[in-house]
Amino acid sequence: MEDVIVRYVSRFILPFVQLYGLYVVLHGHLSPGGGFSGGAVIGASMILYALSFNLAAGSKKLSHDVSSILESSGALIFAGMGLISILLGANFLANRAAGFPLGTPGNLFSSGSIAIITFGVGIKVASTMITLFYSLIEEEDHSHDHH
Amino acid sequence: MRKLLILFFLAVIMVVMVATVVEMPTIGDPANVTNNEVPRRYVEESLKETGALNVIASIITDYRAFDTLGEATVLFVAIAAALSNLKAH
Amino acid sequence: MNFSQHLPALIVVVPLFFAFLMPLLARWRKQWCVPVTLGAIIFSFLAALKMVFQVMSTGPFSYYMGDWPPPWGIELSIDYLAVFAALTVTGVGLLIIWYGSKDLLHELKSEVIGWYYTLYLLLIASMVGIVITNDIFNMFVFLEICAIASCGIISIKESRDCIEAAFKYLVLSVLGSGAFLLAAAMLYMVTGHLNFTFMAEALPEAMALYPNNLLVALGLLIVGLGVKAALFPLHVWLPDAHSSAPSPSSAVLSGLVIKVYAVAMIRLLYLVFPRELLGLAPVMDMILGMSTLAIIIGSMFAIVQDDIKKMLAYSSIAQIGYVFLGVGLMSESALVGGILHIFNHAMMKSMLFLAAGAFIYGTGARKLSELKGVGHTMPIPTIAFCIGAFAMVGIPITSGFISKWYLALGALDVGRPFFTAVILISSLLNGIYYLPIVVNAFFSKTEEVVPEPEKLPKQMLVPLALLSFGVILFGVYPSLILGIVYRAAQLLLGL
Amino acid sequence: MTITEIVLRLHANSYYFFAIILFIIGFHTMLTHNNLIKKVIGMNIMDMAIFLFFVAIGYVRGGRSPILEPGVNHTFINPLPSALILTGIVVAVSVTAYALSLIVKLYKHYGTIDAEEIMRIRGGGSL
Repeated sequence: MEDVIVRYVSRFILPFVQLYGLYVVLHGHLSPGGGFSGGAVIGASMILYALSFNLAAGSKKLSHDVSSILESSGALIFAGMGLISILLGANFLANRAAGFPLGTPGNLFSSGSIAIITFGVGIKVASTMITLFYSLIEEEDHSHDHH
Repeated sequence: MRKLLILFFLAVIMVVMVATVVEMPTIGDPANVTNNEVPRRYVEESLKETGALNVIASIITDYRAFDTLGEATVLFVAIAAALSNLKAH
Repeated sequence: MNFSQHLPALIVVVPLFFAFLMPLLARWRKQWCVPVTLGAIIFSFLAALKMVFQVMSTGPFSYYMGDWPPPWGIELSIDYLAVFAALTVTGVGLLIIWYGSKDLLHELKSEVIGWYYTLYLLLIASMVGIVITNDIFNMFVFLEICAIASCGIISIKESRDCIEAAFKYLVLSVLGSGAFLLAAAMLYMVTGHLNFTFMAEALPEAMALYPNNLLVALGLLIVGLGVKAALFPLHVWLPDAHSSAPSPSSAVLSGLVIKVYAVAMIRLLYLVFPRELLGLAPVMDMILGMSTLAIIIGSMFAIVQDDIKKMLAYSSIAQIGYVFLGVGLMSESALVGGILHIFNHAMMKSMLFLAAGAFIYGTGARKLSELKGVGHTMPIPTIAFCIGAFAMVGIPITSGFISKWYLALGALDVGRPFFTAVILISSLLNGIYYLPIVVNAFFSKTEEVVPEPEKLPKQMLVPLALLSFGVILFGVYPSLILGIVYRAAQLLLGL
Repeated sequence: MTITEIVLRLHANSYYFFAIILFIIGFHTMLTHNNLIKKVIGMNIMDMAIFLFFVAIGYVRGGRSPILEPGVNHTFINPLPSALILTGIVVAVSVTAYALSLIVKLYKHYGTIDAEEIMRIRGGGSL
C-alpha cells in the first residue's frame, strides 16, 4: 500500500495508540479494560503499522525470535505466578492467601498478583495477534511466489 | 431439497428455543436466582480480598484465575496449531 | 510446604508450563524437546498414580484453585472416576509419545516436530483438566483447548487430506462447544452456580419451575459432547480425521480424546442432573438407541474398509458405543463395564493404531491386502496387533473380554437381554474384520519377493510391548483396577 | 398461555429472544453456504449469539458496570457472566484464527475455498 495520507496519519497516531494500549493494560485492575483489551489495542497498532507501511518493515520491528519469546513469556508469567503462590504456601494462583501485598486500592501498584497477571496476559494477547497476522500474511506472499 | 430440510431443521430448533425463552426467568429481575451469594461476594468483598477496583479484573485474574490461564492456553494452542499447519506445507 | 497436596493443580499445570516453554526449546535446544515432553508426562503420570492411592485410602477430595472455596472459585474434584481417567490419559499418553518420538521423525517435517510436542502436551493437560475439574465453565475452556489441540495434531501432517479432515473436525467441534456453552448458560440461569456440586443441589428446585429449560440444556449437552465423542449419528468427522492423521495422533485421538468427552458426559449425567429429570424424557433410552446403532453400524462400516487406519477408525465408532451403552443402562455392572471399557479400549486402540503405524513405518503399506505375511517380517508389531485384535473381539484372557462381560451382565441385571445380544453380535462382527488380518499376517505367503522392511527402533517396539503386556495383564488380573472402577460406579449411582 | 402473554414474555426476555434468532442465523449461514470463509463467519455469529445470551443473564435492572468507587454505593450488575464471556470471546478468536489458517492451506492445495468444489476434487464425502 503506497498511500501518503494513510502513512502520514498512521505515523502520527501510532504512538498514541500504543500508549493507550499500555495504559489499558497497566490500569486493568483499576478501570474498565485489562490484559485482553489492552493487548488487543497494542496488537492492532502493530498490524496497522504493517498494513500502512509494508510487511518487511513490520517484521523488521519484531523478528520471529522476539515474538516467540514474547508469546511464551506471557503465558509463562501467568503460570509462574501460580507456581510462586504454591512456593509461598498457598494454593495454585492464590493472591491474598499467598501473601502478595494488596497495597492501597486505587494505586497503580496494588492488588498483588492481579497486576502482574494482567501484564502477562497483555503481552500474550498482543504477541499472539501480531504473530497470527504475520504468519497468515507471509503465507499469502509465499503462495504468490509459487504461482 | 437439502435447503428445505435445513430450513425445517432450523425452524424446529427455533421453535424449541423460543418456547424455552418464554419460560426463562425475566432478564434484569433482582430476584433472579443468579443474583445469589456469588456475585454479592464478588461485588462487596473484592476490594478487601483482592485490592482491585475493577470487579471483572478481580474475577478473571483472582477468583477464577484458572479459567484465564486456560484462556491464555487457548491463545497459545491456536498459535501452535496455526503455525505448525502453516509451516508444515 | 507440603508438595503433594498441590498435585491436583500440578498434574495439569506442569505439562502446560513445559508446553509454553517448548517453542523456545524447539528453537534453541532442539535435543531437549523429547526428554522434556516425556518428563512432563511422566510427572503427571506419577501424580495421577499418587492420587489414585490417596483416593483409595482416604476417599475423594477437592482442591480449591487460588484458595477460593467453591461457589466463588474453581474447584478441582479428585474422585474415583477422575483419578482413574487421569491415570488412563497420562499412562497411555506417555507410551504413545514415547513411540512417537521416533515415528514422528518419519512422518513430519523436522521444523514442525517441536510444535507437535507443544500441542501434545497441551492436549494431555487439557484432557486431564476436563476429567478433574468440577466447574462447568472451566470444563468448557479445557474442551476448547482439547478441540484445537486435537485438530492441530492432525493438520500438522503435510497432506491435503489432513487439512480437510482437520477443518471438518474443527467446525463440528466448535459447534459442539457452542452447544455446550449454551447449555452451561441455561443451567447457570436457573441455578445461579457453575460448580457441579452446587448446581446439583439447586437443580431439583429449578426443575419444578423450569423443566423445559433443563430438558433443552440436557439435549444440548448430549449433542455437544456427543459430537465430540463421535456418538453414532454425530460421528461423520471421525473416520477422516483419525485415519489421515500421523499414527501417534490417531492413537491419542481414538484412544483417549473421545473417551475424555465420554467421561465428561458421565459426570454431567450422573452427578449433576437429578434422576427425575432423566425420567421426564427418555434420555437414557435415546443414548442406548444411539449406542446400539453405533455398535452395529460402526462395525459394519469397518468390515468394508480396505485401509487399515480407516478400519480402526470405524471400529472406534463402534467401541465408543460400548461406553455409552454402559452409561445408558443405569445399572452398576453396566457402568463398571462402560468405565472399564474407557480404560481397556484406550489401551487396545492405541496399541492397534501404533501397530498399524509400525506397519506403515516399516513397509509403507496401508492397505489390508498388502499386509500379507507381515507376521514373518515384523513379528513384534504383528503380535501386538493380534493381541489387540483378540481383545477387540473379546476373547478371554484379554482385557476386552472383561469389559464386555460386565456390560453383558449389566444388561441382564436390568432385564434387557436385547443389549446382551447386541454385544454378542458385535463381537461376531469384530471377529469378521479383525481375524482375517491376523490370519493373513501369519499364514499367507506372498508369491512376490517382499522387500525387507525398515528396522523398527526400540522406542517404537517397547511401548507396543508394554501395551500388549497391559492388555493381557488386565485381562488376567482385572482385580487390579476393578476396585477403583467399582467405587467410581457406586459414587456415580449414589449407592 | 395466550399469544399476548407469549409476546409479553418475549418482550421481557428480548435479549434472549434475539440471541436465539442470531444463533439460528449463524447456524443457517454455516449449514447453507459452501464458501468456507462464510462458514467461519457463521460460526462466529453463532458464538457471539451465545455470548450475548450469556451476558444478558447477568443484567440487573438499574445496575452499573462493576467498577468500584471506594465509599460510594451503587447497584451493580452481576459481574460473573461478563467475566466468563471475556474468556469466551478470546476462545472464539483463537478458533477463528486457526480455522482461517486451515482455509489458507486448503486454498493452496485445492485452489478453491468452495466446500462442494473441494469435495468434487476429492471425490465423495461431505464437508
